[in-house]
Amino acid sequence: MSLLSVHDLAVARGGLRTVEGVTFALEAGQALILRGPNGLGKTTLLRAVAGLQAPVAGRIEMREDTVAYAAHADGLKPALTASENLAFWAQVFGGGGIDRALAAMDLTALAHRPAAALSAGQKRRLGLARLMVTARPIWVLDEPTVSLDTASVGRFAQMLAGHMAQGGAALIATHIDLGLPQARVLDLTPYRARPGTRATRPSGFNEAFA
Amino acid sequence: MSLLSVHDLAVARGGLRTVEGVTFALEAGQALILRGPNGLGKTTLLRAVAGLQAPVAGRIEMREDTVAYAAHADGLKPALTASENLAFWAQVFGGGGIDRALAAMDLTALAHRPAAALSAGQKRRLGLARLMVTARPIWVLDEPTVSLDTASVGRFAQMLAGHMAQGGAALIATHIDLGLPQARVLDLTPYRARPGTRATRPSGFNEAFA
Amino acid sequence: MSIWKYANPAQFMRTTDGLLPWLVGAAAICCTAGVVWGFLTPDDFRQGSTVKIVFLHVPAAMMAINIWVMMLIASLIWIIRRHHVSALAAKAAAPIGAVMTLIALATGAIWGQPMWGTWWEWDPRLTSFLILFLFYVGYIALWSAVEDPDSAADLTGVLCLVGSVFALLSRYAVLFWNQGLHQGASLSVQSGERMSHVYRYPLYLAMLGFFLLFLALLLIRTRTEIRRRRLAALQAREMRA
Amino acid sequence: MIALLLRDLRLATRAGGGFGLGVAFFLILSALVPFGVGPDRATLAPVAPGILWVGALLACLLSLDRLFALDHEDGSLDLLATAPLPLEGTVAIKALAHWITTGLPLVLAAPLFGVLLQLPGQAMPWLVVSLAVGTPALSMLGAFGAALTVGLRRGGLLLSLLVLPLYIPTLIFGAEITRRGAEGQATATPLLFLAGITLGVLALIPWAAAAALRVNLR
Amino acid sequence: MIALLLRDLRLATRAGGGFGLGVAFFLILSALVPFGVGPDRATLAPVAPGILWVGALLACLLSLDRLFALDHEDGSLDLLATAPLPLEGTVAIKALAHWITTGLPLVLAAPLFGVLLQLPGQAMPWLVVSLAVGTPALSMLGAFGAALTVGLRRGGLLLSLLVLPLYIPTLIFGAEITRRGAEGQATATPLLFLAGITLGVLALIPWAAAAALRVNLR
Amino acid sequence: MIDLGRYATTVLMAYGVSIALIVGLVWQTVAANARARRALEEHDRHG
Ligand code: HEM
Ligand SMILES: Nc1ncnc2c1ncn2[C@@H]1O[C@H](COP(=O)(O)OP(=O)(O)OP(=O)(O)O)[C@@H](O)[C@H]1O
Ligand SMILES: Nc1ncnc2c1ncn2[C@@H]1O[C@H](COP(=O)(O)OP(=O)(O)OP(=O)(O)O)[C@@H](O)[C@H]1O
Ligand SMILES: [Mg+2]
Ligand SMILES: [Mg+2]
Repeated sequence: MSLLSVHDLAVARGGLRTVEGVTFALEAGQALILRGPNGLGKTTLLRAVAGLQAPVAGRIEMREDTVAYAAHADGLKPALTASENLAFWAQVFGGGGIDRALAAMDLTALAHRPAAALSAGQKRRLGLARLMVTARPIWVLDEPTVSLDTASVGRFAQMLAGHMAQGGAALIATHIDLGLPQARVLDLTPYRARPGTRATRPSGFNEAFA
Repeated sequence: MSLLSVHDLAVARGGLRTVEGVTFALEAGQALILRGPNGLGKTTLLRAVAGLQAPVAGRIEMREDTVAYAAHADGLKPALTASENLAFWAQVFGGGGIDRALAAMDLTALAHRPAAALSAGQKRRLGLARLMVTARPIWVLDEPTVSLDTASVGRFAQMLAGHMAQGGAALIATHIDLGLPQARVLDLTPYRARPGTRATRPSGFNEAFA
Repeated sequence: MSIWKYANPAQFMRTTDGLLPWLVGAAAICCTAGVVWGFLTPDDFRQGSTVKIVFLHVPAAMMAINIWVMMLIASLIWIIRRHHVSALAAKAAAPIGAVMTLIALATGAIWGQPMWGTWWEWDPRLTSFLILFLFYVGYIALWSAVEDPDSAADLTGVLCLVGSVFALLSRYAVLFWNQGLHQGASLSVQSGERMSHVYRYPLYLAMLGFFLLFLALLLIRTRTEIRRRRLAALQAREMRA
Repeated sequence: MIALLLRDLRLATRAGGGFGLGVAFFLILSALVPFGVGPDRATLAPVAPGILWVGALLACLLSLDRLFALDHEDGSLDLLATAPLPLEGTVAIKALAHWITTGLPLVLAAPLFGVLLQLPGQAMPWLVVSLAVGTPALSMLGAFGAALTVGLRRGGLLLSLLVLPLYIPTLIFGAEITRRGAEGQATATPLLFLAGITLGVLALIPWAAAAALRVNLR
Repeated sequence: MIALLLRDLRLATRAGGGFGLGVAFFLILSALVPFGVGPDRATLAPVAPGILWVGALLACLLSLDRLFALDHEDGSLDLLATAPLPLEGTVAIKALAHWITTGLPLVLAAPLFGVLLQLPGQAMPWLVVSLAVGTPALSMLGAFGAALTVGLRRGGLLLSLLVLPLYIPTLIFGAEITRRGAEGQATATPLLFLAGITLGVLALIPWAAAAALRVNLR
Repeated sequence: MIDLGRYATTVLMAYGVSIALIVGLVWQTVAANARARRALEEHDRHG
């Protein structure tokens, strides 16, 4: 069975469907890159997969507690040091091994720096390192390489490759090239929801009255 | 005289100098791209040029009120619509012409949407459109194309070209390719501050005691 | 035919279209008649002409409580059955309830001036109404503060549930805290003995009038909300298209 | 769960974290009221139990403000919601952390403020007991309010508006205990009621708060 | 400048913006105090002027919290600092907007709360006058406190702690005016002092607040 | 005109305030309803 399979999914934001009819499956060791212009609905789709919002139609099939989500915001506490931040998420998710995660994103030297005193790219690296301590097989990433320099993008690609080699999978929305030759690409543009088509369930409160 | 000239500049963040000895000049119609690994001090340098923090050493020469700064945060009010947000900044800077700015970043259709209901890339586009209504010659941009799709990056490059054609200039920190062949590139890596070297003025409170 | 049919917005609009004129007429007649009749009743030997206030005060006070109960029921229907009209009805009812509470408070306060010699007394009955008013205001404020209508409906629903429990709790707490000056219920069980017929029938009429007024306003406000939602949905669709 | 509690406590003790600020606010309020009301013992003493309880309540309320808002802004709340903790547990833990950083210091420092407001000595133990029993309910109800308003910027005042009416029963019984204590009357009945309210709140409100949080995360 | 004022007022009236919430808080406070203090007229009336002024002060304070914080978080403050407005003007305008959205409604609604707290009728005009004269100083001092704490997350309580001592003179004179009004005494002297304080604050504090903002933006 | 005795102001004030509040509520309700209906019709005509 695949780790994650999505059937005929439609998601809504602000009461309107953004994309619909999306179907794909993700096996262990695979990565799928979602592309599409700004405002198409990539973030919305990823939030639905992560379980943060309910889909309007279709099914998302996976085992429980298998998804680690990384969004635009990194979930870092500015007052805690990099390693304290990481250790907290390791404990919550029961992952452990923060040293390996720090090393993977080249943060060892910054481990005792408060997160507030990190630069934009360093913060992002810490946010990505968090994925390693979740011990979850499916990574759902929303524009993960924002603010990263070339070396860090490479390190991230390496980390991702390692994750997939261990039977993990990744679903990534991005606008730029990640340097992941093995990843499939799914362009969401053709799935843009057409207004007017009536769904079985209203996609939002106001839609129930249209 | 050049629009902006920077001589032997050193800037500090968190009490430690980040880059030092930076010298460059920016003439009307030019763009300068700053590059360098994460945490080198690009953001710090840009903030100093924008007048938000004082340099530790060196001089920044330009006429007053000539800089428009666009940072990681876009300065948008979620409760106001896109056009209200823009109109506010136009009034504050006395720029005017918000319709042109909206059109330039393809936001006309979204003009009456509250900023809270824009996607990451749409917000960014609005933040960039703000530059056009400032009527300032020097644009200081910190990773402007984050979250933008390819079409929007192209639109941004076009807007920048228009700005420079009108005698403007731009100073841009970025990690990715902006598609601006005419821009000069300055790699800041060689200017990384060396801890030992003693400056004439301490770079931070604690440093005064070192 | 099930009652849930009327929760369908289109069906609701159609049904109320026919019903509304009758309801408005009946409400206008009963309200006016009740209040005017009340105004023309003879003076009470103890309270003088102030007794006329009762024909506004009591119906308003009664509706203030009943409207909250109705909101609670509507919220429950929304939370359990997800009927959108039900959530909008709860939203539409809140300002009416708040105004009714305000009328009960204002007439009470004005009445208190000659009867108790003070505008305001921390009597349990009065205090409970003040608390009820606070709940109404909080509920309305939350509706208007939350932008996403789905979230707003859910959050106000939860607030209404928790608020109801605490409104009841406050009532007992307040009774414990202070024994009051306010009269007890006179229309309850052995009503005949406590209030003469001269006052009773106009009071009944005024109560019916206030109830019909509430129903009419509720329907109109719900229809307003439905139209607003429809417009918002259509505009949003166009914007996205 | 423990990790979350420890993190919140650690955050509270870091710069600007707010540990002890509740007490400081309480102190300032107790100091301000005499300025407003006048320093006479005769006017102050009768209102002292009430003012102290209202002060405790406001100190709680002010610090609640950003209970979930900070976690929401920096994305932690999204991550916590996808973590293998039940959201009800998260809410309860965060309310507990709030109580430890705000309610508990208040309970311990209350006699001091009682002295500032000329509260009779025999009422002191009752003030402490009533606060100890009542403040957990305040924290939990506040967590509910914070969960309702988490998505809103500038939710602070709306939060107050929603939460204060919920605080009324606790306030009434708490102040009543102290007042009866000051006058040497029996305090068992209001204490029982107060304990009942606190237990009920602790048992039921986490569900309501978690539901509100889920809605706001959507 | 006008643009900034209009924007702030517009933001306040938008969803969750907080217009009128100051009044709501004031209402709730006036309603809570009797629950704590007890319902008797004899205990309430003497403390009413003080409580009302403390309440107005707290309502101001609570809504100040995020005066600059929101603009700081979303980057607007950086942009305003580089805009062709003097930062002093920005501070003054933001304080003015705060007063219009919070202080002014408070002044207008104060008699209502006076009734709740059993304030004698003859004191009402003095309550209104004293609030009208005093609240601008509260807004401006609050803006100073907000400027000092703008960089800090969870600055709310620290802000209270910093600002409350600054509020004391205003509070003393304001409450004194109302109390004298209630007792039918002459109110000219405290009114003069209060007006003096307000004028001084309005004239000088913008500079201090702008300096604090500049430091925090660095 | 009926005689209200010494409580005239009280009674009239009570009636005045209540009727003002009710009229205000009714007016707001009707106005908002008309506005919503017009906006929707406007939209149907142009959109
Ligand atoms: C200011 C706030 C007041 C509130 C919120 C209030 C509330 C109520 C309520 C809820 C009722 C309905 C009782 C029932 O039938 O179960 C009622 C009835 C009544 N109230 Fe008030 N009241 C207030 C002030 C006053 C004052 C000052 C007076 C006059 C002294 C007064 C006189 C009455 C009378 C005569 C009735 C009819 C009682 C009855 O049914 O026998 N109320 N009030
Ligand atoms: N609160 C909201 N109300 C209404 N519409 C919204 C809201 N939030 C987002 N949208 C709209 O929903 C659509 C999908 O947004 P989403 O954030 O999923 O896009 P995206 O594909 O992630 O875009 P980007 O590449 O810019 O991040 C956008 O058109 C956006 O304008
Ligand atoms: N508050 C602070 N205290 C101490 N050091 C800090 C603080 N903020 C940033 N730094 C450090 O200052 C250096 C420069 O940061 P800056 O944000 O200018 O980098 P940058 O070049 O913009 O990086 P990026 O490409 O990641 O955005 C970094 O090494 C960072 O860790
Ligand atoms: Mg996105
Ligand atoms: Mg940077």
